Amino acid sequence: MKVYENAKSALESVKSNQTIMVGGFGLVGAPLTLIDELTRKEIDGLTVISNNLGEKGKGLGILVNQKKIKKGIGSYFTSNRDVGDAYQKGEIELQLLPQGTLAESMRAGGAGLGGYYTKTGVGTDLAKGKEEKVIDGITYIFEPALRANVALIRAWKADTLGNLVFYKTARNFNPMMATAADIVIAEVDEIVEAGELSPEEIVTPHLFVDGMIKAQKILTKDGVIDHEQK
Amino acid sequence: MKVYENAKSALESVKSNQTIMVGGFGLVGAPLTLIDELTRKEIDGLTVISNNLGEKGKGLGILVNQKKIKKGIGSYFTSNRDVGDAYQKGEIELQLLPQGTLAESMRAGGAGLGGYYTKTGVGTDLAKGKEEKVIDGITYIFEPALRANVALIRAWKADTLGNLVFYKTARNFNPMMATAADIVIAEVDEIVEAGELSPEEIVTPHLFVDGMIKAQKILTKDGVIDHEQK
Amino acid sequence: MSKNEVQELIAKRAAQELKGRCVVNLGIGIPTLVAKFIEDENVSFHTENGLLGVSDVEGVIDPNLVNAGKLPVGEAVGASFFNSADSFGMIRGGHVDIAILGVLQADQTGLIANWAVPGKNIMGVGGAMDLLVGAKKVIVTTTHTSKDGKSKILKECTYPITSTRSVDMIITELAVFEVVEKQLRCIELMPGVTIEEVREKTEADFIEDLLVV
Amino acid sequence: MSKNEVQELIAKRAAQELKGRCVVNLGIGIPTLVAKFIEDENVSFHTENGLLGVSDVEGVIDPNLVNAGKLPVGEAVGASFFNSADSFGMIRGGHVDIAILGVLQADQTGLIANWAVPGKNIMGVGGAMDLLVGAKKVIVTTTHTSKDGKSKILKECTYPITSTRSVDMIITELAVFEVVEKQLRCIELMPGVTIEEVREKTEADFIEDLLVV
Repeated sequence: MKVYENAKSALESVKSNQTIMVGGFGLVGAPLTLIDELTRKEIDGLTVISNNLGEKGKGLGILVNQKKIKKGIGSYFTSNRDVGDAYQKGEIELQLLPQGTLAESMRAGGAGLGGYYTKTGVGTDLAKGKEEKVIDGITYIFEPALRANVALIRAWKADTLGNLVFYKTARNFNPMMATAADIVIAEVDEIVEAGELSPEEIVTPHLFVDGMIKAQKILTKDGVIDHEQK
Repeated sequence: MKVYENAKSALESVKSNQTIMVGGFGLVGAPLTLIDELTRKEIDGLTVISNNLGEKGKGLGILVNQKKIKKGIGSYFTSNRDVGDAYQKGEIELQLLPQGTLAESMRAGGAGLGGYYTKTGVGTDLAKGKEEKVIDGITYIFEPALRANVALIRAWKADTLGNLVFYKTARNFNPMMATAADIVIAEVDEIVEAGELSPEEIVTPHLFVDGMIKAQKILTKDGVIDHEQK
Repeated sequence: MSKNEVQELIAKRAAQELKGRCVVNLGIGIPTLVAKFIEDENVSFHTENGLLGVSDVEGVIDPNLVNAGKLPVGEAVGASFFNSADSFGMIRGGHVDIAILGVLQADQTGLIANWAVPGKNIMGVGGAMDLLVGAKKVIVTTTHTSKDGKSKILKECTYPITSTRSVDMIITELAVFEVVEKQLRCIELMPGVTIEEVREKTEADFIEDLLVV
Repeated sequence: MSKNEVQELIAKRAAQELKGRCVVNLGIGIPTLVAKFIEDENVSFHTENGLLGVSDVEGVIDPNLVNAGKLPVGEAVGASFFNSADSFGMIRGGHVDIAILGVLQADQTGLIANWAVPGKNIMGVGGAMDLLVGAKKVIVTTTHTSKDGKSKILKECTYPITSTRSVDMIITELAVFEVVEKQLRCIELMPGVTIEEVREKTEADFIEDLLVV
């Protein structure tokens, strides 16, 4: 498994106008080192699939302010006021999906499915324009699968083959994103030898991962800090 | 979590003419103790959702020969000649699904989805009568979710709350079945105290499980034996 | 009452609804407070971001162990972690018994609005729509009126609704309402509150159905 | 050649197709034999019943650790187990590089039939249809003729086809065929086999495209 020396080389495959998935529920489980590098990379027109677009001035929030993001697909934009402001000014497109739909659509994209029917959202504004189907007397709406060119995810431990395990609620969207992109780059806290992770506990088998990088930015109770400072 | 004293009481909720899911890939990961009790229970007209209908004269194969099964839904009936013979004589209905579709339909049933579009089977005899949909230029067929009245599954270790972990390839269909039935009975090799299973490694959280029973029948390289003999 | 006291009063009343073996999902805000009034170990708390077995923080805060409101939590004995797709499979699939949610508005048929305010920066649906279609019982906990004193329980929601499914119960600092066949029934008054006060501060029509205690 | 020798000849030739970091799914029968001819540690074997990292049995047989043919296997260093839905997510989702499958019949456009024989007790599709829509490359390993000496490579399959997708390569004890734009090209003869013999034993039309070695 390719282990990149630095975030810059890990992100060489990310280009303007691509669709990228970025893991995390807020900053928890987000690939903070890779996001940090994205803020330095000359790039624009991105479609970003992520539960949130960071927080105000933090994580993906910086990319929002740098106007690198053309469109955001997520479930909760309320927690970053800058996203709402940019939206009101017409500077960013937003596609709001129920959180379960967001997660399920990624899973479908990674599993070779075209889409699925969910009960969630039926009869609401978020169902407008979506195909309805009645199955066994229950009304569902169609949701298409989601895929991306690149997924940037965060895991806890990786082995040298690229098998991944995740830490507590930092797991969230990362395992699905690992399945649903052409190129998957995992930012990990620790790399152990193959065989050190129990075969029963591996969450993301190595066949989903294309490259890895050791995390430099970590989330602490005092905010995001560089690894060295810990 | 309710732990039943014996297989008979564990199966009180199983009635004639119900749909039941039975875990296992062949005999591997099958709830052998519960199946054994089903062979003694007066019951008929069952619809059984399981990858195979056991092997010739073994596991669910006995129920086939007892004519307790009205319909089988699975992916591979070739390995039990009795199933084919009963089918040719019109004694049993069979619904053959690709193995991935079988697994995915259960997952959909457990996850509150109505169905989904898969590429698998398009243009084959197994797609006959199924709705086609073209999404982004690719043709898919619609597959409805599968649910059951009761699921009989096998796990390796349970904790006293009902959290489950599975053993190697004995995992197979069991975790999905645990999500997709009104009543879920887990046959387990061992029950440990709550807290003994790592929160990161639990595969089936306890909210899916309704009752448990200690396994009496186990699969060895010499066949199925009673636990005591081991 | 202080804002804090109001919230605790509501949360405490909601806690009374949770008994025996059940799985409960707590939304952001007042719902989060409900957990601390539960002593029954059979009640398990589920959080949409991937944890069954939420408990209070014990000792050191772990920034990577949070609830749906991104606040630090602890893990109970027998807790389990899972990914977001599996978590919402549990919710949509009917495996969560009770959801306790906050609202921006509720109406007299039990519909709620809690994810969007047209023209404002409130654009976050999170797990609300999934919980409404999936949870067996939905309890709303909310202050009876908004900051500007207007009733949050309306004849009809003016903000976009979260689901076509009616909630089962609404608990405020003034009263407890049940929704039966798309009708609001006031079944209980909070201590010291009169039915007249409830009528005055409620835009919605409701049936008086107070239990004799 | 004995049946065993024929099977090993075919499996050994198929093994030559597996090089570098790749994930390979092996079907039942001859495909199972391919693994033992692979020494490259970068090749990982996936089995549809929930294991990435299949290896030979080492020491004691574990009856709960089996491959798609329900035969005992071992687990490689770095192996992982997963449920059947996730396993087929890998397959359908394009995460398996190569599938090696047996067939009942193949035709001159590369279509195959391997799951049903009308009127007979062969009614088992297993993972075959999923592998055909999902694997990036599909290699068929099969004896050239059936037990009664008839060609298994036909102008058109008479049994129900497994997929509308053509396989990429067919390896028999007589020859290696590639399928290019729905046409069969014979690219290699097995040692001691003449093109005339292949023509004689093959019902299908094919193009001669033998590489000069």
